[in-house]
Amino acid sequence: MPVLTRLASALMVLFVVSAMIFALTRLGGVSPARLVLGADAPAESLAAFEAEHGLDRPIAVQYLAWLRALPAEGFARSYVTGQSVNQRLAETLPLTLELVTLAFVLAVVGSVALGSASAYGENRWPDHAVRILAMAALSVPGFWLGLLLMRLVGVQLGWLPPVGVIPWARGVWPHLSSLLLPALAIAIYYIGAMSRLMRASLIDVLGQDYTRTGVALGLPARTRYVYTLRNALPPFVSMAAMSYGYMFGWAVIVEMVFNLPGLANALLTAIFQRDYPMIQAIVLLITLVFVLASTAADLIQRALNPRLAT
Amino acid sequence: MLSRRHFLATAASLTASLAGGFATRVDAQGRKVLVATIPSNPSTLDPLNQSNHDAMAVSQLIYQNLLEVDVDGNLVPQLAVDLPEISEDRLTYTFRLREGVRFHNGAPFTAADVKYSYDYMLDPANEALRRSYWTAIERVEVLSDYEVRFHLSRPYRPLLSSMTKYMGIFPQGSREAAADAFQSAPAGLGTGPAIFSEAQTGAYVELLRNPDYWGEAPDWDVVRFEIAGEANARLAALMSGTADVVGGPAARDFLRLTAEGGGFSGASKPALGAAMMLMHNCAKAPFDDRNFRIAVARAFDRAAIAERIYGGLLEETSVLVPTASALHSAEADARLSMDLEAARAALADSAHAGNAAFELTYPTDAYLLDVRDTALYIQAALAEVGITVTLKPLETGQMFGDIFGGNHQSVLWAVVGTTDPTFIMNALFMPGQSLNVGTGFSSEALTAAIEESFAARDEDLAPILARAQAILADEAPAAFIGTPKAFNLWGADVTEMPVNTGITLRLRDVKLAA
Amino acid sequence: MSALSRSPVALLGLALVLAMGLIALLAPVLPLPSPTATSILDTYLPPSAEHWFGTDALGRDVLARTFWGARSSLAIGLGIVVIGMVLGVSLGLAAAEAAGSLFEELAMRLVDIFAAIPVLIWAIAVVGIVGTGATQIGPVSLSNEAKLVLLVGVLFFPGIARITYGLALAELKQEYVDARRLPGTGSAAILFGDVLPNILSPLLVQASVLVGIGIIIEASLSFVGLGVQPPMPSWGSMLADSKQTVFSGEYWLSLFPGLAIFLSVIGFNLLGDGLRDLFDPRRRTRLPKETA
Amino acid sequence: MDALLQIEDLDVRFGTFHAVRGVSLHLARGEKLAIIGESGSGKSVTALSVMRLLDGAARTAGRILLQGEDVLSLSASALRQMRGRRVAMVFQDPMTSLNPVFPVGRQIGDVLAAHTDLSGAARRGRAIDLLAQVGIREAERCLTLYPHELSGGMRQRVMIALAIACDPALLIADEPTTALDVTVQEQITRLLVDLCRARGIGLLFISHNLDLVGEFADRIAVMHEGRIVEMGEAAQVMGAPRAEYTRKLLAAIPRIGLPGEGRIPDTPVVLETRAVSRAYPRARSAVARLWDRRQVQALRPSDLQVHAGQVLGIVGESGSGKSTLARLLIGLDLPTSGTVLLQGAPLKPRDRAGRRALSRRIQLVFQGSQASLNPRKTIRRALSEAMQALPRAERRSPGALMELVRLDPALLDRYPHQLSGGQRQRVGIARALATSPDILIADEPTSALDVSVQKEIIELLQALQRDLGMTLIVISHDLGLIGTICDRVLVMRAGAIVETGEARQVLTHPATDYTRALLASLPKGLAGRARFASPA
Repeated sequence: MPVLTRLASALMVLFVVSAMIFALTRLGGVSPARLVLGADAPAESLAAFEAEHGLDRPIAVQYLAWLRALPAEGFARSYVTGQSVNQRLAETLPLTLELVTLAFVLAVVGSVALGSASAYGENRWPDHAVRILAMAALSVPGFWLGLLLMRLVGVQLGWLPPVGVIPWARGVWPHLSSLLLPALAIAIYYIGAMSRLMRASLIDVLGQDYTRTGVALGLPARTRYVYTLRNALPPFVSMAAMSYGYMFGWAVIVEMVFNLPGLANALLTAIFQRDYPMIQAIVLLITLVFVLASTAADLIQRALNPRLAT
Repeated sequence: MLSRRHFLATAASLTASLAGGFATRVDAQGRKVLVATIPSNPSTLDPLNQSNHDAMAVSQLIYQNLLEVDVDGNLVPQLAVDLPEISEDRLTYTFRLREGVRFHNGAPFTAADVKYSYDYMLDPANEALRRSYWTAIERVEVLSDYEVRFHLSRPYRPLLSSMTKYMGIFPQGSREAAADAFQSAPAGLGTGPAIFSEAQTGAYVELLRNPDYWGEAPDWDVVRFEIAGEANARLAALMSGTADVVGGPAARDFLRLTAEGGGFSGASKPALGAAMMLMHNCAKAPFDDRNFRIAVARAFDRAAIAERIYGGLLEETSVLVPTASALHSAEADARLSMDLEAARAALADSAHAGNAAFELTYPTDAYLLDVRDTALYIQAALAEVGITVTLKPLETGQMFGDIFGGNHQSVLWAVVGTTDPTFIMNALFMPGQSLNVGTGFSSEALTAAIEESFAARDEDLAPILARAQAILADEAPAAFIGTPKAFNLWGADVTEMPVNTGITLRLRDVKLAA
Repeated sequence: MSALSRSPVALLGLALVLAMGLIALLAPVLPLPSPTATSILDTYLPPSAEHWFGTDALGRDVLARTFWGARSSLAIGLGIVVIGMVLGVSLGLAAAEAAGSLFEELAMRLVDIFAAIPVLIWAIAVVGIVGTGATQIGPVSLSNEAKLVLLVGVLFFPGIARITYGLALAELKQEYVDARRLPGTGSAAILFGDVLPNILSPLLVQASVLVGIGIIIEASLSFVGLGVQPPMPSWGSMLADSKQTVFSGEYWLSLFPGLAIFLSVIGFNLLGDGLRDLFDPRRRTRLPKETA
Repeated sequence: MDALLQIEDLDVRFGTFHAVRGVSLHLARGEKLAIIGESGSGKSVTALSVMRLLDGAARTAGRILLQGEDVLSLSASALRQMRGRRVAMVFQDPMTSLNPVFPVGRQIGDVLAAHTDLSGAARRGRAIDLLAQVGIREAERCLTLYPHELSGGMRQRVMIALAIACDPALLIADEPTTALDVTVQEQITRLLVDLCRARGIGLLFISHNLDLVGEFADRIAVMHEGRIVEMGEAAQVMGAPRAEYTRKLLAAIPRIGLPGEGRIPDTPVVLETRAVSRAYPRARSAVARLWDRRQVQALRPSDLQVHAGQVLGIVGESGSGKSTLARLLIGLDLPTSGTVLLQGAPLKPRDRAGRRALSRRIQLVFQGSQASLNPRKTIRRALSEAMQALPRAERRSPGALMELVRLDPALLDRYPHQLSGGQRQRVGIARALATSPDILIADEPTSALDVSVQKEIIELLQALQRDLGMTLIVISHDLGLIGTICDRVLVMRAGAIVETGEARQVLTHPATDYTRALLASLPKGLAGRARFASPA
């Protein structure tokens, strides 16, 4: 039942978000007909275009029609390029997914390692070092760091490709290496935030009675680490999953800086092009990923916490 | 255990060797690859609808025209054997066509294809973007397989120069057969040195060398246009060796990198028929007011923009005709020179004295030139005389949408025309011409002058254009800033690259290091 | 305030925040050149006695722009959090008081929905759609900055509402709340007079951290041109301006605004951290731990 | 001497706080030693230092010899070997002491894996054995259960199973029954005592309850402010205490007296309930209630009468519904069915006027923990807020209220955390008296307090009731307290009133098995020793 209600509320979110974005695209700005036909299109052809795409109907009706068409046909065509939005998403989504997933892996691995080192060395030098690093990571804008990395690592040292993406076809390492700098630029904030959470969470668990019980029973250090980590995990999982969603937001800026032809970059282009069907589709897609991530987090939380599982 | 130093050294050499693997000189199949980064995505690859010169760099490798402009700006034949024979009344143009040319689909190129292409473009139903430049053509007549004649309804001097870029010859019947292909995947449709291979919107366009090319074979096997909206990204690609040629580099970067050496080279050349300006929409307030336009035109320092922002890669002019041109009217130019007092006075005389404000649109991706700094400078400069400017950056395609929809107030951009000196003037201020909806301005005197110029011989042009420039100075329908130079920047692997006076990247003739 | 003196971290944070706030407040009073005046002959001057932070591509004084930028950056960061706090705290308190009712259910579902909207994407999309110019909503004209504050503030509210709700729910179970109810004290008086002051500390901690995030969001949006509009300087738009010098060595264009963002965000984060340490009761009564 | 544990001159400091001051004691093999003391006496710190479980901030001096080996100088690995194997510990709160995310079986298995070479299957078998030994009936099923799926008593049994898994020579039990209900408390104590006796384990039992340890301990050490003030045979410490402090502790224990030799006068009923019940929906959220209509019956239909000027005691274990009843009586909660009548008129607690009127008739005294006063308001403010229901003219000065509960009015401008537990509870009483109510309900008025303070508060309540002629309702889980001060008693169990009557009658001749069981499980000090003389 909790799973069902969770999914229902996820659907609700998508519904509301799509309705809001739909309304926004229809209420503001220039008519899509003008954008497409542009030039010196006469009023009749504008009207014809609006009639053809149903733009002359009330917004609610348009929205429902759009919603109805969604499962069968996917998204409509872009008004600006005339290209199929589905195809555009199919072209750009994989790269962004890769980028964000790589950033996510960096953030999770980095923060578990740093957070653990910090918590177990509480108030000693590893802790101080990690806390200072984490605080700095939280406070530096990722895109700025990205620019600096691009210059230093990419151009001056020439260690990693500074911009663009190298296709899989040219090898796994060249491909991943071309995503490393942008992934780091996205991950840096989350390495900071998540290692802080990991630390706090571990310290909290280390102070719990059951941790003392483990010590009192003479359990070996490894067993105790498993006990501790397992208890510290739920808040971390929840934050990590939310972060996965948020990273798509930072990807917009980082993809622009590093010139990656991903979904987020397509969003920015679509915005500057006022390509409403495209904006709508991308925002909805990213919201979908976000909602899926937080739903997954909830379900994992339940699985991790026997009190919620029953 | 590795010493720290040893470890670092190993890591560095490892990554360096890996980074070497990123270079694109020769790909896995042993093909020579030329990579050019361009600032914006070609919204279409249809040669008839090129609104953007970045896209033109692509389509001109695929499609060809009857004529072209050589690197020095001279008209030379391309698919024609020589320059056309022009009748005495200058109403018929007869071309002899090159034989043995084949389209990428294997079909031979003949006069019928030329007629087919022009007829298609001239049909209003097909909504060719620049049809208005060609309306002087009455009909196209096939004389033989390799001879074609254009009949004009009136003398039209810009005809030949227009033939170098706004057209492309495609095979007979191709429009009916593959309507969508022209837009984004024009395979088998041209005669040019490169064949369309693949593309991804916003990412890249890849072309392969045409093995059956009739002319001199290009020095590369693959040309890849990488699209990078950020000037930084384009520069980083060049500096890290992932790209060979940069389109639309920032002027400062161009000057710095060519001066420093370091393996980067570049060259610049005065562009023929280009203008950077504030294109006002005179049909709308506040630019419907002549005094307001004068105030804007005289409120900023063109020399400062040319020297400080563009480092000399822009030549100032306030009357459209380049200063260097013999046709330039210094007297008209002086009437719009910077004068804050005059600007304030003009503003005071205008109907918008109390609330002088407008929205200035400019392209976000560097279209020909990065205009962002200029926009900021103009915003600040106009603030000095009391005009509030709100900046409205738009993606190039969107900016064209605004212009052609007449939605803008003023647009800061560089327009590129042909080598014909009246081309831009015609496009901007002649009723019915493509950009006239963008200026919303025409005057009988100016129209008369332009029409007169069409019929005039080159040697008679000067007084007519002096008259036109006087009108521009008087009415200030656009605030012209200067004539941009064409400049290209390339890396060490490029041994030879001719700079095109027409501003587009001319990759056909690029030579690569062995 | 006196409690702050016990936490050097919080003090350092407070000092940074106050310094930045002071810069923002005093920018109009200080003898600075105009942040928007261009001087086209003085472009790209390195830091000197005349221009401490150098000048930019249009000869504008970077020091003046950094100081004036503090005004927009901090105002937006704070504005976002104020909106988020007002909405989040009110709704969180009301929902906790109405625990078990349909109102609580609806309120918390609303929170769920807003929490499921990725802030940055949404902000970019909305500003992108409605445009960066002033937007007219009825009789009110909203500048892009005001739109941003409202938009991101609204998206910040669910987090604050959830925290408030959780804390208030626990607080409302305390005996003293029942003691207040006995003489017929109204809900509002109890929520704002008793509950809120007791849960304010963790909320302030959260707010402090959120201001930092708000500043970074402003910087990010301005960086892509959707935030603070020229000629008004903000740290994010200054960084955007400095993009063109990444490879050319005019470090001062990006260093100073970047540092300003870094220092103010770290200031708010340190303040939040310090406050957390001060407020967190678990920090004071430490449980026995292994000595080995 | 065959000393299992020998503590010599133990001294523990936390910063400036001197927790344990020169404690010396010894414990022989198989011996049961109890350490008694109030909160802050240093008894738990002493116990934890034996296992070296104190925080790094603790500075420890002295010697702790376990089977002749100095615990304080053991290496980390030797320490780990010692813990769980030679000495084990049972903690106060079984809910928080067990790892919440692993099933019981795994937790026992991990302890066995840490100290023995048993195979997985053997560990499982041993775990079932252990669970059976601690009295868990379905031992095998219990292996797969998580701590939250067990009752409090079961959890503590599991904790004991963990502690004895590797046959330690010494078992330290730190207030092992304090968090449990009386009936369970007895069972757990018996289990510990029996196990130690059967296996010859030395038992160090930490408690605040003299009567409890008096029933089984061989020797008792009494700690006060970090020192052992008295140590000796149980019979001597309980029967003939030498230290003044021990005497004080003994005197403070509420013992069921036989109050009021004479008949209790028949006074009119001031407050009564007619078939009052309270049910809560199982589903917490409003939406879930649409399909989940199940209810939890917190209070079954109950009738009760409160007579003017008398003291009514309501007694019951946790979950018996006694607090629900209290909230209904004072109108903080509304009954699902039935009515509460105040002098024959139904309670009207919903509107503000009704609430105000009501607060002048009935008042509530809370537990008296930190939470009963808003930590951010001064005592003065708390008292004046309580008088909001009164017209301005009738309001008393906070100082007068303080004097009423025998508190120094100088404390008025302090904050709650600056007061001791006893002072806070006096303030709580003063707050309840602010509106001069006829009826006072005290909900567990002493459960948050130390034994010695409990007595003062009870005496204060008794005195006030007598002097002001109030009707008093005392709610408690502590039969001793109820038996000490009440005229009438009402016994509750699982949401229902099981027995009601005059206190003397109910406590001496209980009518139901439940009341009998409650009485039987009360710790009785030396008098209860017979029960522990042999295994049950």
